[in-house]
Order: sequence, then structure tokens, then C-alpha cells
Amino acid sequence: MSQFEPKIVAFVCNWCTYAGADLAGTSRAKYASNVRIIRFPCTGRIDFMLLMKAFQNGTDGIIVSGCHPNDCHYTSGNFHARRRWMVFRSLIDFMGFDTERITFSWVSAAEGAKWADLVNEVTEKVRALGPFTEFKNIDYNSFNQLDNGAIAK
Amino acid sequence: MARIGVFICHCGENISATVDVEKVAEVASKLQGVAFSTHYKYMCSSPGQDKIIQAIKEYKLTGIVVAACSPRMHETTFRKATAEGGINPYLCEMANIREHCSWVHEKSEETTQKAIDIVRTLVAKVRRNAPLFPIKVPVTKTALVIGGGIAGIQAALDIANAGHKVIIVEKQPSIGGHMSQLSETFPTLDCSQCILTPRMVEVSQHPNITLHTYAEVESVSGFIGNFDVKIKMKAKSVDHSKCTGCGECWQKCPNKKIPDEFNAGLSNRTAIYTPFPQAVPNKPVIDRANCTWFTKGGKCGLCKKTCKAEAIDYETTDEYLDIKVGAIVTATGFDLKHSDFFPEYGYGEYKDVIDGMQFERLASASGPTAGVIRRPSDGKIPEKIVFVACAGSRDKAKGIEYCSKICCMYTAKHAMLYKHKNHEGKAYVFYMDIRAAGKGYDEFVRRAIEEDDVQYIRGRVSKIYEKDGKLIVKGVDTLLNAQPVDIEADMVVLATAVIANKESESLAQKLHISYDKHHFFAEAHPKLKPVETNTAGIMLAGACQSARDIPETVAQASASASKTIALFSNNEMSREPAVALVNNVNCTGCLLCQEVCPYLAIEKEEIKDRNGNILRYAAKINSGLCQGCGTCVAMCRNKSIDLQGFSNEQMLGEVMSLLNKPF
Amino acid sequence: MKVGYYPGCSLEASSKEYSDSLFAVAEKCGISLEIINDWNCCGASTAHNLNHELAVALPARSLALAEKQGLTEIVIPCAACYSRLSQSQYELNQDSIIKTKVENYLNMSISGSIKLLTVLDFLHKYIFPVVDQHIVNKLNQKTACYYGCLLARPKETSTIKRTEDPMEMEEVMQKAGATPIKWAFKTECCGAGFSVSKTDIVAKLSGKIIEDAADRGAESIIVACPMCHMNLDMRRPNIKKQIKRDINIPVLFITQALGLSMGISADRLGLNKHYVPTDKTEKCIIKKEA
Amino acid sequence: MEQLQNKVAELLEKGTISLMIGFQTGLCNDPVPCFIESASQISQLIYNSHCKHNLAVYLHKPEVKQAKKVGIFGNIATLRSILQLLSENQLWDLELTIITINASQELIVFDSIASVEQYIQTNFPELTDEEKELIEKINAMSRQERWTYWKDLFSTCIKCYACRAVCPMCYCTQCTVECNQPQWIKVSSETSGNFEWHTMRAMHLAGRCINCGECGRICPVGIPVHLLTAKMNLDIKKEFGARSGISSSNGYALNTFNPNDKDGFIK
Repeated sequence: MSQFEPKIVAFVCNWCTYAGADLAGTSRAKYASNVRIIRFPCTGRIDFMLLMKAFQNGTDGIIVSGCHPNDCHYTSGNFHARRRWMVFRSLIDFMGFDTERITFSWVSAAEGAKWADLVNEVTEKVRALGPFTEFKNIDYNSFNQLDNGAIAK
Repeated sequence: MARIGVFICHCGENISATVDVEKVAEVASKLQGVAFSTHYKYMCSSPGQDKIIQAIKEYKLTGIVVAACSPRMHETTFRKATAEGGINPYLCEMANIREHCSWVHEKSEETTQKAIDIVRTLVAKVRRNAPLFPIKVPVTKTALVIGGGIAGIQAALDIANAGHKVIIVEKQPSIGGHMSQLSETFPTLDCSQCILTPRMVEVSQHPNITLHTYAEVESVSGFIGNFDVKIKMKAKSVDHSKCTGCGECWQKCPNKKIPDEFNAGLSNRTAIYTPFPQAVPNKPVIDRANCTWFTKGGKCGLCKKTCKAEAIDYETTDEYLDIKVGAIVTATGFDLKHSDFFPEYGYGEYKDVIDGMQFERLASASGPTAGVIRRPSDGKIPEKIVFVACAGSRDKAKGIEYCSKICCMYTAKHAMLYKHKNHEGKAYVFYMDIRAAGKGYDEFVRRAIEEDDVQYIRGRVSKIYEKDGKLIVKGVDTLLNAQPVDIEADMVVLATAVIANKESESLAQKLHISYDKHHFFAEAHPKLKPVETNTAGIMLAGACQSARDIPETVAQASASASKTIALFSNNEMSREPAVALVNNVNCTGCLLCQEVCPYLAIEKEEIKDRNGNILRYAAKINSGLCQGCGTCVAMCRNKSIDLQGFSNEQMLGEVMSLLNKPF
Repeated sequence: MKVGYYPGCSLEASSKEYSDSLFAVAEKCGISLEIINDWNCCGASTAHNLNHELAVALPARSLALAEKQGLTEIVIPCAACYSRLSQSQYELNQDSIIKTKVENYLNMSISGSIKLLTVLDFLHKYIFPVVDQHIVNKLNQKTACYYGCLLARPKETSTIKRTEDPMEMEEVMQKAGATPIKWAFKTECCGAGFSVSKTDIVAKLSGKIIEDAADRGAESIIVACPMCHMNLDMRRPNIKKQIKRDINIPVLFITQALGLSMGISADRLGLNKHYVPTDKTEKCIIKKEA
Repeated sequence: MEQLQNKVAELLEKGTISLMIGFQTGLCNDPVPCFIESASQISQLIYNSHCKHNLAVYLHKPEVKQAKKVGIFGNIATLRSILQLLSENQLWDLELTIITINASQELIVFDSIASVEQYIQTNFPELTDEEKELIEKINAMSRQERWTYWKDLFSTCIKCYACRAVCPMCYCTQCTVECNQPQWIKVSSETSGNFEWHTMRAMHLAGRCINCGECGRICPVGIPVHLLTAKMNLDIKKEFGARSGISSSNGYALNTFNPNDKDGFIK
């Protein structure tokens, strides 16, 4: 059986991490092909609802990345994002989501190598965790339980 | 129904070597909303662009996806081609299958699949793209220059000479700034006032320049091309339209014991005064804090009795002036660290330990000693002077890590001036390094050492104390095996650190520009945008940004002037339309978004009924200020704000299509 | 009120009078000092020149013992001991690697939360609020307050507000009714540990200090460090030889001077233990006007 | 109680208020909200320790807005809601008279918002022991246990949005769940969509929720949804030192930042 290849969605800012990934390209760094990048103007634009949607619709892992603190193109978008991430992460953890599946990172436009390493690392980690079925199958399972319950009665 | 054209680029072999471009084009053609798809060797070449233009016409395309390199490379190219094809350029997006795919993965089916996924994502986005139009903003072709030192003077003259109106606001009663206080200038030793005063006069006589002295910026609102500025005109108590500047009033003023700022406290001035003889305007103001009429409630009044022109009016009050300007040049200069900052050097305690600016005044022909270097305590000509460079600068323990830049040079100049005036005198300089990297600078320092016999001692001074009328300077010579050096000096000059103007923080807040931890104003980019600030339309000139010497200050002032002139060369500006918009029907008016906006672009809008009654409030985004970061979009709870070009629908569309889910 | 107390070697021997006078002043103000049981040498002045880890570990042991004993604040009268203990605590709090190492050596854990007080901190925090009711005499003298090198440095661990021109001692002496002079040598080095090995250097450095104090009219020098006291007091014959002047101004610990103003007897304060006679200072005492 | 009735009568008579929102006795002696417009109704007005409802939610209602001069009886939760709403520019169209009864049973008519802030400072409520215990219990679970715990609860959610209706902070005229372009959250009550709804609700209230607990009390299927926001508030207090509902000027930890915020979780 071939090994499990996770689907990973990366939410990145245009000015740092997207450019960092460009640099990884121009320097021909090789990394796992599991990641798909979605470009945002700024980490401040990244809506947690999009992360929820990604999880619900079958991603196995998520990367959220932008400019290092103090480097934001818009001066403070990443600072606001950081607070939201902290709260979001703590909330989904409290709800029992596996926070290992979501990786937050600062990757600057000069850190092509860091980007490649990050993708490889996250791919490995998520591959080890296996497919994220908990959330995907949730509706199916709950109907199932209902049916089983009905049958039992 | 969307009709999207997808164009896959081989990029020579850069993409096609690892990605099966034919397959990508084939799969793309079957995606929802795609009407046409093709692949080509070089999409960015002229024939490649022609393919887009032709396809738009032939297939009546409503959107374009170019799968090629990073949008940083060629987004502009392909948007231009899209526009040439006859549709809105913002209907074109790039799918990055080179930097993010072909270059970073080996040739394989997965790599091709990734390219397909990327294309699919962008197709999903473009299906939801809307035509956008550059935002046009009118430009008020008047510049405000804050600060009338050499930086402000230079910037104002350059802008005015280009034919635009300039308003200068200067806090002091005269323009001229620190440069007017200097004696001679390095490395040419030409007299500072001799080169500056003609410029000051030019400013006062220029038909395009309006000068407001004794005035401050009270508040600033608006945005590039359209700033609204309120200026506070402090009460001068003298009607300058009547005053002839004859000077009788300040000769009569009985209040003669006020420390003279222009002479760095080394002499006194009167309560009604002009700061220095060459002042522009050369008409006095009354310093109300020190005037008997104002402090003792209507006693004295001598100046009013003396004034034949009847120009003196004790009743004037602060006035406010509202102006509209298109650009602002901030040139507020610097300050010197002093008073009590160096207890180990006895500053403030010993009269003969002075700072660099005080030495400038002692050496200046127009200074309190008429250019004879005398020590402040007893007026004697010092036989031995010690100069201490880096007093405070480059000293973490003092909280000032940076180099004050000008001190190496002015200290060499000071030592030289002293030696020129007192051939028998001894001058010592304690220094850490000599930083003389300017045109003719190192030669100048060498001259001080070699021709003028100034003793340079590499080491720092630990303590200065007074003993038997001498100042004992305890230092160390690190080039002489760290030998302690004690020098009995008659006078000590500290090259104290250049620091930000003490009002710089409050001014930065008024202007909404950022500043560093030392309160120097921050440039938009340290290398590529050194004279712009983060707020479009506000430029920096001179030492308000960091320590600078005169040539640098002048160069930077001209640079900010040229930025201003470039801005004024158009009647209106166009800006990228990637800005946020508020749906003010849904907006609850909680205005929590106001706080997150780094550009203060969010305003409170009143929603009124037909009778003008306020029904509710909503947020409103000033598209002139918005830079399109989208931080407000993500934090708006009920999605009442959206970002053009990165809208909620587009972004959700991308996520869903990436995971191959219908949406 | 109870405060922890770390004596260090000097306070038990050569500067017994410093310890005695501190206890006398504290007792007068109703504060008891609790010694750290089984305290050990702080490592000054040699450990930190030889072995960094040892230099951190030695004071760390006393700190750990103090924590174990339940002390939350300790006063360390000796400036050198204070320097070593505070540096050690600072490093332990900054550097988790060395902290783990040291904890392993000692087989004790250290939270690093104990508040360390110099004698000046102690006087300001505990004695000042009640001092007025205990002061009965006026020390009618010009005094030179001498801090030496370690009390105000380094900036990172010092509690002194103005490193280069501290005023904390002056404030205490004003309370005692004395007139502190302005002088230039208050934070200069007295020669410190060279007291034993290179007395000529000590004589030279301390000589300058004594000369400047005398030239500016000081009638006594006030110190808060046993080493400073030793160099300025016990080495006076060497100093006299060096500066070729006979200066006889006495050197008092700050607690002694304060004790005198509180009416504590000279014997109890250990004034008889000094080399340079202190009788001139004792004679200056006048009753405080009500 | 009499004191309260007299005061309200006085305020109505003087015209200081034209509507009073308070409590009356409902079924089974449970207090329910009442809206008093005339002196004849005043005898309905009651106060006892069971009056826990957060009446601030009614301040958004058009009928209340119409009255303009509104008196409101506020327990601590209501007072905090009012402060938070003021900081969110929501009560500009009301002239509020705020009344409370403090722990020593004294009637207080606040003369200014500043005095409400003052009062909150000294009477700041902690979470109830029950809430704290439950949060502790969930924290102590393994991740899988937490997942199962919430999944089982959320699978029973019927998306009635009572939690939204009862919340004074949920005042959006159009909620994101009603947004269908794009459709952020599934309309039907499937468990995954329920997860999304409750995540979104908690995120939107994190740092704004004033811990009145109404959402948990009202839930017809008994999901303790209030714990989500309560937990977020604890975290926000811990990480950013911010608390909601204590000031009428700035009340939100998530529209501001500190450059030194901790980011140990970010690589």
C-alpha cells in the first residue's frame, strides 16, 4: 500500500511568506509537493472561518504564515493576527481539535530555506498523524449513531 | 456565466520540464467556467501576450488565468495584456506554477497534479473577480514644511522653485534652526551663517512661500493629496505688519536675565526679543512666560510705550489657521542630550563642562564672546581643553546604542578652531573610533591631528571632577596598554548624543507616522524609501529621522522635495483599487474595526433618514487612506467589510476548490 | 517584622562592628534579622575570576537555603556579598541551562524569587518609615558618603537609582542630621581585594579618596562595605606614606552613624574597633531639637 | 423592594424615564422580565436573588429604543453588558438610567457611566464555582475525550440560535450564519456545521463576552456553550491582561495588540 499523502493548505501573506516561497523556488529548494498555497494580502486578512472551512472540507493539515513581528508590510497586521491565532488555537484545543494539524509560522521573504523546511516538517508531522477524518466524518458518524440507536430501541 | 481563459506557460523548459503542461491545459479546459485553455512556450513574450488578447476577442472571455511564474514577476504584464484585450485588467490572476511548483518539485504526476490544483484554485477565484477601477484622488498642490531649519528651508525652496505653493511652520520666532547657531562648518570651515542667511532671506522673499514662525502644527487629518492641517499661531504680542524691527523695544526691556536659547544658555536675552541679529523675520515676539507685563499682571509696559510704530499689542491671543495641503515634509530636526545626563562628568555641576553646541557659540564670531574661546566660569581663555567624543552615544548603559554621526567631525572641527585661535593651547580628544566617512572628512581629521597637533587619545573618560580650579579628566589610553590618563583641563567639551526632538513623539502621533524607540521618525523602507513615511504623502528631511550632517540633510531635503514635486505633477493620483469596502446596511456600527486599521482609514458614518435624523452609525472606509491589508475584514464579525481583489467569496472559493468541493 | 540576613565572612570577623551596628539599629526599630542557617562563602573576590559555574553555584546554595527556610527577603550588608548573590540570582533567572546545572550540583531547587536588599535598600525600606521617632541626636558633621564600586554596579542588578552619582546614602545621613558633602570620588575604587596582595595600589587609590574628602571639608567618611572600610581605615598608615599627608578623618559604617543619631552607645556600635579614632565624630553629636 | 418601586415611580413621574426594564414574578415564582411604562404597573416590580437574567439584551429592541428614556435594573452582568455595549457604540440612542441593588441591599441609581465603572471595579464577579469546575474538568480530559465530549453535545444542537437571541453582545442585524453569499455556515443542523457555528460564536465573543452565562442557561438541549466564551475570556485575561465589560471606552482585547505578545506557539 502506498503511503498516505496528506493534503496541506497554506494560508500565507503576500509580502513575506509568499515571497519566501518564491525565493525557495528561485533557489530551487526541493520540498514535499503536498502543500497548496493561498495568497492573502496580509496575515491580518486571514479569517479563522477559512481555516474551519478547510478542515471541514478535507485538508489534513494547515500552515498559517506571514511576516515576522515588526516586519509587517502594513505595520501591524501580523500583530493582530497573532492575537487571533492565539485565541483560535486555544479555542479549538478546548473543543478537542488536534492542534498538531495547524502550524503557525513566521517566514520572511528572505527565508526560502525556512519555508522548504517548514513544508517538509509539517508534511512529515501530518503524514504521521494520518488522514484527518475526525471532522470530515462527523456528520456521517452522528447519523450512524442515530440509526444504531434507533435500531437498538 | 463565466467564460475564463486559462493560459499555461512552459517558461522555456522551466515549467514544462517537471510539469506536464499539456495535461494541465486539458484538465483546465474542463473546469467549471473555463471557455478556453491553451499552453505556450513563453506567455510573457509578445506573441504570448497576443494569444491572450486574441483569445479574449475570439472567445469573449470574462476572466483570465495565466499559469506561469509568481505574480510578483508578471502580474502587471498580464493585466496590461488583459486590458488590451478589452476587459478589466483586474479580471486577470496568475497561478504560480513555477516558483511554487515546477522549480521546487521533481518531475512526477504529483507535481502535475499540484499545478492542476493551483490552476483550479485561481480559476475559482477569477470566477468571482469583479472589475476594479483605480481610485482617483485629487491633489492639492500646496506643500506643508514643518520646521524651518536647513532641511525645511532647502525642501521649501526646491518645491517653491518648481512652481508650487509652500507653507513653512516654524516653532521658534525665526527660521534658521541649529545651523544658524553653528560657527564654522566641517570640512571646509566656511562660516555657517554666511552660507545659511542668504537662503533664509530667499525663503522670506519667495512669492510661493508663506512663512509662519512662532507656530506649531495642532492637528492633521486627511490623506495624501488632501491633508487638512490646523496650525496654532502662538500669540506674538507684536503686530509684524506694523513693526519695523528697529530694536528700541528690546533695548528698553528691563527683563534682561533670561537664558538665551540661541547662545545655548551662555548669555541672556530680554523678554521681548528676536533670537539673533540675522533672524527671519527680523521682528520681535514677547516671551510671555518671562515678561513682567504678563507675569505680574499689567506692570511695566515699557516696550509698548517705546514703540513708535504702535506694533505692540498685549491683547493678542493664540490663533488657529486651517490649511489644505497635498504633501507634508517633516523637518523638525534634533536635540542634544544634556543637563544631568552625565553625573560622572559633572555636567550641570561644573560650569566649564559644556556641550558641543555651547562650544559652537563660544567659537562663533556672533556668539557671546565674539568668537574668543573663553571658559564660562571666569571668562579665562583655557590653556587646555579636553573634548570627549561619544558622550552618551554608542553606550548601551546610557540607553543610546546608536552613533550620533556628526560628533567625530565637529569634535575635530572644535579642536581645530581652538588651536587656530590659541596656538599655544593644548587640545585633547578622547574617542572610541573616528568615523569620518564623507567627502574630505578623513582628510579633515588628519589635518587636525597632523597639522594642528590635536592629541587624539583612544579611550573613554570615566570621570571628570574639579580640583583646585582645574577639571581633572580621568580616562584611559587603550592604545597605550590601557594606561590610565589623568588630564588637568581648563575646559571640557562633551560631544553629547544627538537625540530626537522632545516633541517628536506627539508630532508623530498627529501625523500618524511611526517612530523608532528613540523617537526618531521611521522611514517607509530603510533602503528603498528613505525619505517617505508609512503614511503616503508625508516625507522626512534631516535629523528628525536620525543624526545627520548638513550635506546629508540638504540632499535628503531635496529628495523629499522631489517626491513632493512628482506628486504635484498630476492633477489627480490613481491608487490600486485593492481597498476595503463597508456594506453599511449590515454594519452594526460597533466600530471595533477602527482600532485595528494601521492607516486610520476607518471613519464613523452617520446613516440618516430623509429628514436628516441620525438612524444609526456605520463604519466607512476612506479609500484614499486604505492600503488594503484586510485586517478589518477578518475581524468584522458579520462580514460587513470586504476587500476588493481578496473578497470573502474569492477566498472561500479558493479554499473550497482547492479541496475539490463544490461552492 | 522579620527579615532574612546573610552575614558573609567579613561581618563575622574583620567588620564585626558593621554587623553589631546593623543589629542594634534594626532592634531599635523593632525589626529582627534571621540568619540563613548553614550559609556559605559568597565566592568573592576570587571565584568569578576562576570558574564561572562555581561563582554562580556558591551564592546559589545560600539562596536555596534561604528559600528553604521560608525567607522572602534577605539583607546582605557586605557590598561584595550582595554583588555575588544578586549576580548569581540574576544569572539563574536569565539562563535556564546554568540553572539546571547548578540545581543538580546543589541537589536543591531555586525559584529565584527572593528579594535581595543592600544595607541601603534595607534602611530605606524598613528603617525610614519609623526612623524619625527613634532619632534623638544630630550628627553635626560634614560627611563624605562613599559607595565604592560594588554597591552601585552593575546597573543590571543594582538597586541604586543613579549609577554614576548615587544619592541613597546621602538621604540616610541627612536623616541622621549630618551634612553630606558633594565630592567626586563616591563611586571610585578603593583597591578592594588588593588590600592583601598589593597594598601600594590600595594606598594610592584609597589615598585619592581620602584626600578629596578631606579637601572638600569632610569630617568623616561613611561607608557601607567592609572592604572599603578596611582599606580606608586599616590601611591609613600606608595611605599617609603614599600621599605624604596626615589625614585623620574617621571612617564609619552607615549603620554606626545612624546608630549614633539614634542614641545607641559607641560601644554597642563597635566604634572602639576602628584604627582611625572616631572620637571626633562622637563629640559632634548634639541633642536633636524637639 | 418597596424602595425600588418608589424610586421607579419617582423616576417615571419626573419624566427621567419613560420605560423601566425590571423583573416581575412569572410562572412558578421565577422572575421574568417586565416592562413598566406607567405607575399602575409598578407594583409588579420585584427584586430577589433569583433575578439573574441579563436584561441588557432588551436594549437592542426597537420598542425599547423608541422609549428613548429607559431605566434598567441591572445585576452585575447587566452592568458589564452595558459598559461593553457602550464601548461598541451601541447605546448612543438611549438615555439610560441604571439602577442596581448592591450586596448590602442598598439601592443605587448611578449618576454617571464612570460610577458604573467604579462599581464594577469593586464588584468584579468571578466565574461561578460550577463553571470553573466544568472548565477544569474539560481541561483535564485528553484531547480525544474533549473531542467526544463536545461532539456528543454539538450533535444534539438544533441550531435554534437561542444562544444568540439571549446574548446582549449578539446584536448584529444580519449574522454571519444568515450570510449566503458566500454561505459560510451550513443551514441545516449537522454536527460539523454546528461545530462551525459554535466556534464562530465563541471567536466573535472572545474578549467581548461578559460571562453572564445566559447562553448556557437558555440552551434547550443543555449544551454548556457559555463555557467556550468563559474559557476564552480566561485565556485572554491570562495572555493579554484584558477584561471585557469594565470600561465604556475600550473593551476589546482582539482589536489591539502588544508587540511583546507571547508567540511561543508560532514557529
